[in-house]
Amino acid sequence: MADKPKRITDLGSPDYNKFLPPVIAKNYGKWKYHEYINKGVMKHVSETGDELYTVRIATPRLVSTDYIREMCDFSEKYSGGYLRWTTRHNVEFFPAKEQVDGLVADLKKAGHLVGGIGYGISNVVHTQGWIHCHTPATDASGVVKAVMDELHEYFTTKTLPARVRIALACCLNMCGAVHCSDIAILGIHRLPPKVNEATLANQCEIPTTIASCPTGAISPNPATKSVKIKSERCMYCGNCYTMCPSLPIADGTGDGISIYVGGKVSNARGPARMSKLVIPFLPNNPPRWPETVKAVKHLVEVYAQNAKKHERMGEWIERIGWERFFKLTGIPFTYQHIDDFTFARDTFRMTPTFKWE
Amino acid sequence: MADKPKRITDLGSPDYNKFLPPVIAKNYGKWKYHEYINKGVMKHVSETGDELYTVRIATPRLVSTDYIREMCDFSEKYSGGYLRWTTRHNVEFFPAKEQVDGLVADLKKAGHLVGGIGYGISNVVHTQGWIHCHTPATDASGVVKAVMDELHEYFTTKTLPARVRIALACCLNMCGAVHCSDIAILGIHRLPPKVNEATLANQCEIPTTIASCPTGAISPNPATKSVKIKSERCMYCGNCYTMCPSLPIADGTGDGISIYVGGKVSNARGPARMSKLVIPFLPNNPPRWPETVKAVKHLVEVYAQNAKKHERMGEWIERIGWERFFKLTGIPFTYQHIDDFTFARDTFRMTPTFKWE
Amino acid sequence: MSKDVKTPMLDDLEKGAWPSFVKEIKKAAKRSNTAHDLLGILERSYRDKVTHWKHGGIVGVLGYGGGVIGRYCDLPEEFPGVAHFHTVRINPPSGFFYTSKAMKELCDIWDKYGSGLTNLHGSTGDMVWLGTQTDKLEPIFAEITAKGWDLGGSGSCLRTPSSCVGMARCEFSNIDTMSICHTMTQKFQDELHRPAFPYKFKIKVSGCANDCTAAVARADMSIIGTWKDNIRIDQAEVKNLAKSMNIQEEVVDMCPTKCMSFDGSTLKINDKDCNRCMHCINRMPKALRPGKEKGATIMLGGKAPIVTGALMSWVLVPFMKLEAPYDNLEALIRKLWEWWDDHGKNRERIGELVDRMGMRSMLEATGLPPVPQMVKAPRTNPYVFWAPGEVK
Amino acid sequence: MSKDVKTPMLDDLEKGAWPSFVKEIKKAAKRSNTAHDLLGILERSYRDKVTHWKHGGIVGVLGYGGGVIGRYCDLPEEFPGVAHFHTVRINPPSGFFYTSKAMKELCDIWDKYGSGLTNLHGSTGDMVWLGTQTDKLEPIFAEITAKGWDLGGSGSCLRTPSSCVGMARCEFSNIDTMSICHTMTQKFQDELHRPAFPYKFKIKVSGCANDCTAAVARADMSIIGTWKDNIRIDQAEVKNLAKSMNIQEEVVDMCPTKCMSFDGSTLKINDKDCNRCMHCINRMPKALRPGKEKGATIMLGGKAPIVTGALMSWVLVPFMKLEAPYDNLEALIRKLWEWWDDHGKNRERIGELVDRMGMRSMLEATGLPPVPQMVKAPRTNPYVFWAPGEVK
Ligand code: SRM
Ligand code: SRM
Ligand code: SRM
Ligand code: SRM
Ligand code: SF4
Ligand code: SF4
Ligand code: SF4
Ligand code: SF4
Ligand code: SF4
Ligand code: SF4
Ligand code: SF4
Ligand code: SF4
Repeated sequence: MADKPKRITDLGSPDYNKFLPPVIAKNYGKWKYHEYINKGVMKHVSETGDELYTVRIATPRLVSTDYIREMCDFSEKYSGGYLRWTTRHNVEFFPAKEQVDGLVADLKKAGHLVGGIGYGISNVVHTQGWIHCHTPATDASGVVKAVMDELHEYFTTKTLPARVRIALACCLNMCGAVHCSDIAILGIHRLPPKVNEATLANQCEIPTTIASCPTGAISPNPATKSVKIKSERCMYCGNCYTMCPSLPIADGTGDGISIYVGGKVSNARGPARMSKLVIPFLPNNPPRWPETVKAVKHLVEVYAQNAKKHERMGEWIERIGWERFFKLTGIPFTYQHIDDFTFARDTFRMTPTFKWE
Repeated sequence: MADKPKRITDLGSPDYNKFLPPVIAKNYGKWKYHEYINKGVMKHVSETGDELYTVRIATPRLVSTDYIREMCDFSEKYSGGYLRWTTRHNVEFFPAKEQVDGLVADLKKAGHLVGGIGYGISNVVHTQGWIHCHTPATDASGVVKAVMDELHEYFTTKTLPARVRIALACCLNMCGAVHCSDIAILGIHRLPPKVNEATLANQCEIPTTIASCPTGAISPNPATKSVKIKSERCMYCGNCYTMCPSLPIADGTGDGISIYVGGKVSNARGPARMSKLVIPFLPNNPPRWPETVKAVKHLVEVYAQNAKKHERMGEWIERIGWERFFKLTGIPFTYQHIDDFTFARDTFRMTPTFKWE
Repeated sequence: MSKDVKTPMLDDLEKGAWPSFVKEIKKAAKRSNTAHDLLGILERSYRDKVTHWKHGGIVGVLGYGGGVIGRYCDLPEEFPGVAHFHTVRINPPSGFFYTSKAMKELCDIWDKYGSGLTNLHGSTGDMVWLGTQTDKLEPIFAEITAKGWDLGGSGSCLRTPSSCVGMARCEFSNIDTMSICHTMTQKFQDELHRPAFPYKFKIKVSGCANDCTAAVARADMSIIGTWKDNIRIDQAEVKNLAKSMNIQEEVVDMCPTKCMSFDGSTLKINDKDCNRCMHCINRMPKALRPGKEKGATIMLGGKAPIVTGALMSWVLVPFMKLEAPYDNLEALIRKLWEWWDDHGKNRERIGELVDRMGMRSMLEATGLPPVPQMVKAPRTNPYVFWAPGEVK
Repeated sequence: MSKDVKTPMLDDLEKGAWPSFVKEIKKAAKRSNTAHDLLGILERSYRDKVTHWKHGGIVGVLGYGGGVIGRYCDLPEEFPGVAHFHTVRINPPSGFFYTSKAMKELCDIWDKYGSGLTNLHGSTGDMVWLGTQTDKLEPIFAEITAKGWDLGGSGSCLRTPSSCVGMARCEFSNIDTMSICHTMTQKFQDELHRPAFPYKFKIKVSGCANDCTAAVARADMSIIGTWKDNIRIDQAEVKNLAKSMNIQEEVVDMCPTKCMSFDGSTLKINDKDCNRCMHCINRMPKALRPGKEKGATIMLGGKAPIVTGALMSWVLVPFMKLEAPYDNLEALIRKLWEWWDDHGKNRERIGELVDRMGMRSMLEATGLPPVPQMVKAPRTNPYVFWAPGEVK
């Protein structure tokens, strides 16, 4: 034991200072303003007069080391060997002014999408789906790819009245900021978990399992040393399955996608707010989820046609009213839209002032 | 039995048509517009060209038959024997144009307050208090009298940026629209009920008593065939006392008044909204409740100085922000102001945008 | 009459400009022992800072389950005049119009059997006769019914409905509030007098969104008049008003939907965007009037805070034509009661039941379609329920 | 390498303009059996419309309780390459800046021990290495630590903190977001690696109210830069910008507090009324800059909906000066954790605990005063609690 090399632990994150391009290190905290050159290029100007160019491209988030090496090569050629990832999974390079055009051209030649800056659609924040997780109700990367194949021009060239942030989560755990997105694509189950009575006693702690249910749908089943689920109480949240593998909830027919809109995170003009349900269910239809792609595109287009400049999707809807939103989009209003969970009462319209449509 | 005269039942309300002054019966549904002559007189004009004058006076709501007879006499002299009560306990007469001045003069001479129309303070909606109810935490009529002795000029002559509706309820049952008033005066208890173990088993059904508690503070006490109250859970709502007389909650020291502001009922400009707590406690100090009178007057005056025209108290506060309201009024912000009941989360400020004060 | 009591604190409340309830009690006390002892016991409350009324018992008139609130004091020896101090609720005429003749008749009855003190009106809208004894109840009932009056509601029943003055005196009214109030009162006499609901149920009717009867705040069923077509504008009157008021600031800028514009002479309204809040009409009654296609928004659930927190009524039916005899409204109310009866717990108001069970159950039972007007916004949480047939 | 599988559905996702994750998997599959079988099992999921991953088991490295998510497939015979398919979370540098040298070193390690597939980055901000086996974990750990890297968080612990780019590239930043993020990560190494909390705890740092790291939506502790003094205005630049944009419409009219005015040449701000929403500065970065008295608003409670519904963080400390080494921030966080530890149930986020127990308990424990900035508005319900000493 004494001979073993000391195990290094608790290093934490490496010091970011050693990864900063020199112009950034020098002008750290001194930036004065920025200008958008186009949807893929922006310039920051420092109090010192120094300029910083940023070129941004989209990534599929799920990348191979080959991809990373390719990015590294670009950075070495055009960006002093420095590169950065954004909080929405895009890659950024920092070319000198005279390198910008060359870099952009090279990136495009290699098939990359330069863009994502300013008013449009940036990369989609998303999750694991069928790639790695045990609780998804839909895939993540595949749906995102299908949607963005249709909308990619809003990344590269087309603009919108304001930013439209799209996010996807493959189950109600909502990894990512899905609940505060302009358009949220959310995987949902619609059938209660099945109880695997054979394995439950072994795999799960019954009291914890019962406690995990927000609606109290689970009760003990002493006869089988297992549990019972009152299906009319179940809201398919999957929390019991997280706690107990013997309660699988995934189901080819029951599972699919729901769409929420109007959330945002920034506080510009008005506070951050949550996304609201607009399409309760669309089927899982791999590999291209055409119903979902169509729905998202339609939402973006109706927004683009109707919103005022600088108005995020939620701000636009609040200005025109949800009754008008349903009319304009042609989406039917159903029982599912009406909240019936714990805090539902706050969503009831306690005033006779509204629009007819 | 057969000889007994038939008992008349289920008459319901008498037909209002027989109580309508002729000009009203004739112009029913044909009114075109109204004009305020002054704070106690208004005129309605009909499509037929007919005019209707209304003269309004304040009442103490709790009145003797002598008072009613006096009103009847006025109505016979000036209003064709017709009179009306408003939804806020004021009396209205309908004199012909040439009778208006005489009526007003006569009313004033008899000591009545002519007013209550337009922007100011109308009568106070209130409840029974120590006059008739078994659950009050304060008196009703006495507090109202003390407050309005101080503010009566806002009824008769002085105007305000908009209507200020004051209401009082003597306990959390809130008889009246207290929870949606510009200024709500609310009687509160601050000590848990005492358990009268001697009488409880006889007077109360234990399961119903336990179920009546919104916070689950009550549990059975089998030893005494009575109940126990977890005082740290009790919010002094008094609901258990409503169900069970052996749980008296009134207490000379614990009881007093709290003040809520910013509610309204009309939907003009913005939806109806609830009043919010601003002064958690003021002592019961009969007969004139000076602390309460001072507080209400102060609130009205700060509002009068700061609000814009047509801006109700709640609209004004929402425009300037609650942080500014507490600063302007000098009222300290305490733990009590922060909601900690079931729907509290909706009141938390989920944005970093606010004013420093 | 019981021994003379000193009431220094109450006496103080005879002073001041505002009308004094103490003066009123003293007037009645000249004739009524009950009123006299009320003074005494009230002064005692002022000293002790607690009420001296005990939990009421069940008292009433034959065949009725409500209309009387039993009340007893806890110092009957000292104040025998208020040993019993029951209140009687009399159903007022819709709109609170009276003739002096009718009023005086009522006063005669009350002076004969009670304290001579009343609330005009109680918060629900009843004439509240304060202070009588159990044995006087049947005589009172016989005399008032003989004069065409009846008791109002109390207990777990339909409470006395009430309305704003509406078409009788208000140019804004989009519905005949008094007629609706009266008609519902008459249709539901059984439900009003014989408590058989899970809890109380209140109906209030206002002719427009100004809601002068505070229906949204304090009625389980709030009926609010509105219109479907365009606000009627008299442009000549607009020009006229422009001389005496700042139309841009006071009206156009304050419109919540920003659907108005004013160029200094003509006022334009984009009625499709108007939410009929009433502000502009309130400010310019001579120039603006509600449209002509009139009806009501039917709202459900308003109530005080006990026990889960106050509710204001919310939209149930965005627009309903309301024409006598209002059978459509009656049918809807009956369906709601049936659903509430089936599911409501004891002391659970209908709004709380919706809150507990979700809107869907109630909508399915009443056959009303879900519409966006029912909610401020769709749900944010993903806990969406699917009925068995819906998943395929 | 397992038998060759057909992946017609996935192949379809190689087409189209948007970068294709299938192409990425295929690149990795050329070298890695794990990546290859991932294609197979994913195609199977596309056919079956369900996941083929089972509940994870607890795997990890010595002395750490987190940083690795165990994962096993339910078809190990068919797809042995993904029988084990654990992910390793690597703590990234604050701000996500890298050098190509460092990145390539990491790629070398990953190619040696794993699938060669990663998420850059995971939603929390870790580098997520997708797909390795239990026996590779210690070697991976040894190699990354040798190069100066460490694991990120998973389980009931502090999760890997993250921040926006802040002062490194953004003129709006009021705090040194990257430094704060890095310093907290370093201070709380034990809490990050050894799960001992009731549940997960996330910290995110944004330099201004634009919140480019979505802190308010997805961090238990959200640190948002702001300023106390006045917005700095360059009036010459305002005049300049007036030529290319409609300042009145795009800025003044959209200010939520209506505290701006523009007369066509000079822009005025009533800074007392400004709530620092950033809109005007966003629109006119050349002309407007945040003030100079900088610090942060500390907010608490953000999280996803499981199980009582999503929360966004709310104001805990309206303004805190934040200067290295941020001991004030550290002390506050430690006090919050202590209170959470004392009262939190298993799997109860700190925001949910506040929601359950009320703000008071937390404020008393941390010594923070109640201030109006914590709430949108004071309570409407009358269910007010009084501590024993307060009633006298
Ligand atoms: C007589 C009465 C109806 C009745 O059936 O008895 C009535 C009558 C009128 N109301 Fe009202 N309101 C009456 C109670 C109410 C109430 C209910 C209450 O106070 O409990 C409200 C809701 C209060 C609230 O929002 O909290 C109410 C909110 C309004 C409004 C909206 C005010 C606002 O801007 O928020 C208007 C319009 C206006 O003032 O411009 C209005 C306007 C009017 C008009 C001008 C309507 C008309 O054209 O005739 C009437 C004369 C107003 C006046 O007195 O200044 N009336 N009005 C009630 C008189 C009560 C009293 O004695 O003071
Ligand atoms: C007399 C009156 C107050 C007044 O001075 O005007 C009154 C008096 C009582 N109310 Fe009320 N309520 C009166 C109008 C109201 C209103 C206002 C309204 O109807 O517009 C409300 C608020 C609206 C609502 O219904 O929610 C109201 C909400 C309550 C509540 C709380 C109900 C809730 O669900 O939150 C209770 C408690 C209860 O029912 O146990 C209550 C209970 C009571 C009781 C019966 C006391 C009790 O705990 O059993 C009071 C009898 C007092 C007495 O001995 O005279 N009273 N009560 C009002 C009825 C007079 C009338 O018929 O005209
Ligand atoms: C990998 C990642 C998704 C991704 O593709 O990026 C992820 C994956 C999982 N998350 Fe997450 N979460 C990830 C970021 C998030 C975020 C976003 C964030 O941190 O900014 C959230 C929302 C914010 C929050 O924390 O509330 C999030 C909210 C959840 C929840 C719901 C927690 C709640 O209180 O509502 C769960 C459920 C749980 O903890 O049991 C969960 C649980 C899980 C589990 C562990 C599944 C489970 O039920 O045990 C997933 C493992 C999947 C796998 O096998 O790879 N994950 N999870 C993200 C972490 C990568 C990283 O370290 O960078
Ligand atoms: C690079 C990045 C920060 C980072 O640390 O990685 C960033 C960078 C900038 N953001 Fe951001 N934002 C970044 C994520 C975000 C996010 C978080 C997210 O999307 O998950 C938000 C909140 C989104 C939301 O509200 O839902 C965000 C909301 C903003 C806003 C407010 C937009 C609004 O009006 O609502 C601004 C200001 C603006 O656009 O005028 C802004 C402005 C900016 C500026 C202009 C700041 C500056 O002066 O440098 C930067 C360039 C903007 C651009 O890309 O158009 N940034 N920005 C992130 C780029 C993500 C990407 O690849 O697309
Ligand atoms: S959202 Fe759900 S299914 Fe998707 S990665 Fe997170 S926990 Fe897994
Ligand atoms: S899925 Fe959710 S609601 Fe349904 S039984 Fe499981 S924990 Fe309960
Ligand atoms: S508010 Fe309370 S105390 Fe006052 S009358 Fe109503 S029930 Fe009685
Ligand atoms: S007063 Fe209210 S909270 Fe207190 S024990 Fe009684 S019912 Fe419960
Ligand atoms: S509610 Fe409307 S219709 Fe009724 S009195 Fe008030 S203003 Fe007139
Ligand atoms: S009624 Fe209200 S919303 Fe409609 S135009 Fe008038 S002010 Fe605007
Ligand atoms: S949050 Fe503010 S400081 Fe940080 S990158 Fe975004 S705009 Fe800049
Ligand atoms: S930061 Fe926002 S609130 Fe402040 S002046 Fe600018 S736009 Fe107005």
